[in-house]
Amino acid sequence: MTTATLQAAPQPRPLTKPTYLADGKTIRSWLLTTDHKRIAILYMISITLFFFIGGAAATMMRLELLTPQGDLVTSETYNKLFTIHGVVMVWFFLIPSIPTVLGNFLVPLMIGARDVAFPKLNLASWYLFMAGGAFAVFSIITGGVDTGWTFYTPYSSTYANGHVIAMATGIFIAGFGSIATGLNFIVTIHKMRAPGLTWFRLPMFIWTIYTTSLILVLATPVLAITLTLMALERAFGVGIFNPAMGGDPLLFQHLFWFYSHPAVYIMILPGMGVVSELIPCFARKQMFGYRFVAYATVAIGVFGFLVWGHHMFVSSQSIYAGMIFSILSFAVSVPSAIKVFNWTATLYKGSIRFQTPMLYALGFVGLFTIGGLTGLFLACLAVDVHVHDTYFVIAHFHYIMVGGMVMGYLGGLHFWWPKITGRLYPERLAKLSAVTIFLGFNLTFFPQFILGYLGMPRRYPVYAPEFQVLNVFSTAGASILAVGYVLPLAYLLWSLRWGRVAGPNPWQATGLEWTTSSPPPTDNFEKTPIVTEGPYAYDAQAAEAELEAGHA
Amino acid sequence: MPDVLAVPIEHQFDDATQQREAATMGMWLFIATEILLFGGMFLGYTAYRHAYPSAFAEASRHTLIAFGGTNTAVLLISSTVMAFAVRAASQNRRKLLGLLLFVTASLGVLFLVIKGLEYAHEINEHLLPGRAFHIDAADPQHAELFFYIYWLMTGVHALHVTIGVVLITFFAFRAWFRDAFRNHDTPIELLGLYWHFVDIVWVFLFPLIYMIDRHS
Amino acid sequence: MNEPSARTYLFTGIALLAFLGLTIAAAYVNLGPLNTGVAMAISFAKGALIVLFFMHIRYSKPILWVFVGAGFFWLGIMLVLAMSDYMSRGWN
Amino acid sequence: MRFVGSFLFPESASNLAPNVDHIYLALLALSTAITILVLVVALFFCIRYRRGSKADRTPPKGTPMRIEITWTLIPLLIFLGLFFWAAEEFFAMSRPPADATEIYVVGKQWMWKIQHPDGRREINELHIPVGRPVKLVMTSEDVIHDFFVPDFRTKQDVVPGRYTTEWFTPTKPGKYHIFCSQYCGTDHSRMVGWVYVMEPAEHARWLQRQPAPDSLVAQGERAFHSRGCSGCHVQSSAIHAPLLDGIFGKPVPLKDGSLVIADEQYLRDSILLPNKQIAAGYEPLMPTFQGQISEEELNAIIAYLKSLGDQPRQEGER
Ligand code: HEA
Ligand code: HEA
Ligand code: HEC
Ligand code: CUA
Ligand SMILES: [Cu+2]
Repeated sequence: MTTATLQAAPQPRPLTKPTYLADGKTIRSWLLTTDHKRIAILYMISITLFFFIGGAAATMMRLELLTPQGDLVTSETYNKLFTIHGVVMVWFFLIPSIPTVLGNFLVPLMIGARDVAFPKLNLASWYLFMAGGAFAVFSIITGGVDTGWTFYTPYSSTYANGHVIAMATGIFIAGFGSIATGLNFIVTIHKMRAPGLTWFRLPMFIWTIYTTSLILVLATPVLAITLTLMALERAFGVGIFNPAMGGDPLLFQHLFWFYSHPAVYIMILPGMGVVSELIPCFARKQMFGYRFVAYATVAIGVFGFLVWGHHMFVSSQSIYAGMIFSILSFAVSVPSAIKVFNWTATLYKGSIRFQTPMLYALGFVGLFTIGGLTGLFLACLAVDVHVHDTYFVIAHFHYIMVGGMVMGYLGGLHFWWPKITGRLYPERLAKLSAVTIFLGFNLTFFPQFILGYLGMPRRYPVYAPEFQVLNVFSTAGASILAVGYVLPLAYLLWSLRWGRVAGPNPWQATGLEWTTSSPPPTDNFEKTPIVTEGPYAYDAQAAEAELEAGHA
Repeated sequence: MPDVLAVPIEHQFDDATQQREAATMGMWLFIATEILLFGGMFLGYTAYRHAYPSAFAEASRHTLIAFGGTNTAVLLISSTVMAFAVRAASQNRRKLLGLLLFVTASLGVLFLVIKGLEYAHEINEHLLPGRAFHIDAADPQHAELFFYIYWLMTGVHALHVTIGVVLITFFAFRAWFRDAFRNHDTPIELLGLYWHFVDIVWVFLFPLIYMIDRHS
Repeated sequence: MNEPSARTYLFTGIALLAFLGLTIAAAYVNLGPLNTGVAMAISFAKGALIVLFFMHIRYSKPILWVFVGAGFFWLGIMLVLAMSDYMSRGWN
Repeated sequence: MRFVGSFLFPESASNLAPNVDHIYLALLALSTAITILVLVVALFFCIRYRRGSKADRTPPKGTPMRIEITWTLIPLLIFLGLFFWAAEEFFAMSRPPADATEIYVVGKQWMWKIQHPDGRREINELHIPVGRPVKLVMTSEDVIHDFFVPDFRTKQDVVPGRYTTEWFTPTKPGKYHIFCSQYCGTDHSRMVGWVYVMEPAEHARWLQRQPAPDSLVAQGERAFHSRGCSGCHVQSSAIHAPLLDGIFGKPVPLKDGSLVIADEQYLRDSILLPNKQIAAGYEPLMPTFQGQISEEELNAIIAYLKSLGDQPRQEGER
């Protein structure tokens, strides 16, 4: 690839300092590191582990659901499986995924800083995360928990089996890790930007991480106190959710969803940020409507706090509150629509290449759109009465969380892999696995929409026989999906050793992170960069001209 | 102006101002999370007080307003002292700083002692929710709910006070013996922010707990 | 950073204690449903004094004002929307 | 088309089903249109502007404000329309008609206990005649459950400590699933049952085959005496307690000056938590019956108190 297309990126100087990977080889140097890039790697390894724990639970669930009788595992085991699956996937994989891995790695690089504002706190976050994970794994190994990831009272506080308190403690501790991470990012983005890097010159990824952090900081403490209240009630038999005392079980739901609805935006905004980097780069186009997309990001973050009651339409919440939450849910969908349209419009008059990250990005846009639109079905009061707590909901959120966010994470991982490791992954294999994941995903979860409208309730190991056919499709899809997920694990590891050396900027991308070497030195930049222009200074015409001239 | 050169600057920062502003901003964000942490409990309080107004009013009359009122005064004074301590730190008056911090911490301990006496009294009166709970009220069940929330909120608040007292004492020693904050008063300022926040929480708790219906 | 003077601190402290007296006094006067409102208003005044002077927000950059506001604003969201459920449950 | 329909839709067996299906279909059409629109446009751009294609790539100037505003406003308007349509239907779903048959449902881990007004009981089965509106008054003995009948397109959580209601008019005879759709523990997925919707004649025959117990009201009246309620709540009682005739549905002035409507919840609370709300003019003398009366007996007593509500409130002994 030529360097002539690098109009935006100044030439990296030859390396004088060791890369962050070479700066200390001992285990100790990793476990006590305060380098944001190394911490990102620590997170990457941890969440991959958790993903496979959650995935193993999903695999067993899908196998159980092959037949209607519930013959592979007992109901109790199944209940523990989906609890483990939900808890691990949400708190120990998806919420930390892009923010802590790509966010930690990229935020300082993208804003031209040497590190985050509080590097020690950053490392402490990881330890909190791991301590929380240890509690969760402990409670899984010693018998599991069967409350579902939502921990509804009075079931969780009075009737449930297993180590509910240990699990809640794990989430509580990991939650404080999240809060610390969010706080760190917000301060970093406010205070550490390179000279000239004004708010509207920031890459969209930074905007999304900023908004995500805001949600982390303002919502997570509510989860912490809610789980504490639930655990106290369980431990001492008195508490404020207990109907026998005149308490209201719905108060728990209000508090839980006050956190958990905004949390779903923690689980999508960073993915949107990644896609907003990928599409302009591979279309060689300026992002369409940059400012609108930035405003939409913040709007999603703020409005996201106003809609939690849409999980409670049939919970016996007041119907008037239900109506308020319904209309606000529609309103919060508008900024998402803006984003989808702007991504599509960015393709217009581009010079589009279909490398692996771009395939993931396009997959994201399609699957997020379907997931989001089915969210509208759920926000529609009368329809939600029918589909609430059915597989329709399951399909809705897997379309967004797996089809959207996991795709976004994988896309971002492939895109910045050369920056992180200095090596390129094998392109053909990567494309193959991207396509496999896309197909497997749709086969797994599309049938669940139909199942849901037909009325199959969620959390059912034993189900009515007429639902079997669609469940078999779904399980078949899940096995394809599993293959799709194992492939990247294999070839990414392979590339660490045998991958082609990448060079500082293999995609001819703009953005400060591409101006330093790959992998970057510990201090990120030889000299603090000075920014003089906006993001995404791509030029489709120039890219074409070059192609014609016979380069690349 | 303090001697800027003496401030150790961590490698990720360019200068002392940046470092200081980052730390202050971080502390304020932390306080925002604390507001929402207490917020969850305030919501519980509001919802149930709205549902059972008379039970709450009656239960509230069982709390010891003299203790609560004294404690409010104690915390307000300690906050004022803390404000002077922060000032002393920025003027590099090491002994004064140590002294004022000790006073603040002692007031914090006084608060905890008074609170402890109050708790002891309440346990004696069977006002701790659980099996032994008993109250002479028209609606004991919801009075118990009030007392559950009371113990919960004051307990979490007392935990914050305790953490504060420990930190303040520690800092006081470091100021007095090591002169640790010469030209480097950011930690004291952050400590002050924390302490004032704990005070604010109490300022709201006090009327909500002790004075729902005192006039009848 | 320009700091408030010692006098400011002293006056703030005295004002806080005065407000405390006022809170207690007001509680023993029957204002009907207004009692809680008055108590909360005084608490907000006390909180504002502490935030503005003791916590130096009055002398700080606007961005900190925003953060302070954010905490309370989000708390407001939580209370208002959740109470919208509790208040309207009985409507028919 | 019918075949496809049966694959995509559950049976449409209540008055609510067609309305919900209509909204669903509209959403489906809209979403499909939008998805296809987005995909087609994206695909078109991807092909036309793929790298190396001969296409005009003169950069468009800036971001046209008009486009952004258009695609902000149009979805907003569509959303508003959808909201009102669905909210109106939802409102109707939460308003049972006055002449609906009231059936009590008690959920417990892991079964449904059903009490008919005529006193018959069923477990995990509900036999009802076609064409008559039914209102379920539901509560739970332990955790939250949810009474879900997909073929009727309706569900409602069943919450301990309070009553929730759900109503429908079955429109088609047949046998329909009841699912518990709020996770409630180990055998959540076995907390299922059937609704049998019968032609009126057949239903009458079914009724005859069942032993006819006392009506629910009669059961309630018995309990009212055996539990000692009648010791206080009669004119001749030594204790000054309110007469309960005609109380249901009427506003009751409370001691603290407020006014509540005596609905099922109020009656329930008056019995289980008598001191939560004290009727004006009375002393809080009533003992609590919490833990002594089962949910089903409570339902009977409430049914009895409601039946008194049919008569005008009168002075003097019955
Ligand atoms: C990342 C996660 C994520 C995201 C982003 C969302 C986004 C949305 N969600 Fe989802 N949701 C979940 C994760 C997520 N959700 C989870 C985990 C649950 C279940 C929890 C549980 O019970 O276990 C759930 C449940 C859930 C419910 C409750 C269902 C029930 O239990 O009964 C509802 C109800 O309103 C809902 C609505 C929405 C809406 C309106 C959006 C919107 O933000 C979507 C906005 C996006 C779009 C609308 C698409 C793009 C728009 C266009 C292309 C333009 C369209 C134009 C026109 C229509 C003109 N969700
Ligand atoms: C947040 C992210 C997230 C992710 C990524 C996933 C990923 C998947 N989920 Fe899950 N899911 C949730 C979040 C998520 N889910 C939540 C929150 C719930 C609700 C829980 C509740 O009700 O409380 C849920 C519930 C849920 C259900 C419903 C259970 C029920 O209600 O009865 C199902 C059923 O099909 C399902 C399936 C899957 C599948 C097939 C995947 C696949 O994408 C997973 C693919 C990955 C793999 C298949 C791993 C591949 C590796 C291997 C197979 C090797 C195994 C390794 C070893 C044994 C060492 N999920
Ligand atoms: C010891 C006497 C006593 C017994 C026994 C008793 N009650 Fe009462 N009840 C009262 C008194 C006194 C009141 C009015 C004060 C109040 O509202 O609590 C009352 C109030 C009520 C009310 C509210 C009436 C209103 O006008 O607001 C209902 C309903 C009720 N009782 C039902 C019952 C039922 C059902 C039982 C039996 C299971 C029962 N009571 C047993 C004394 C009694
Ligand atoms: Cu009962 Cu689920
Ligand atoms: Cu939601």
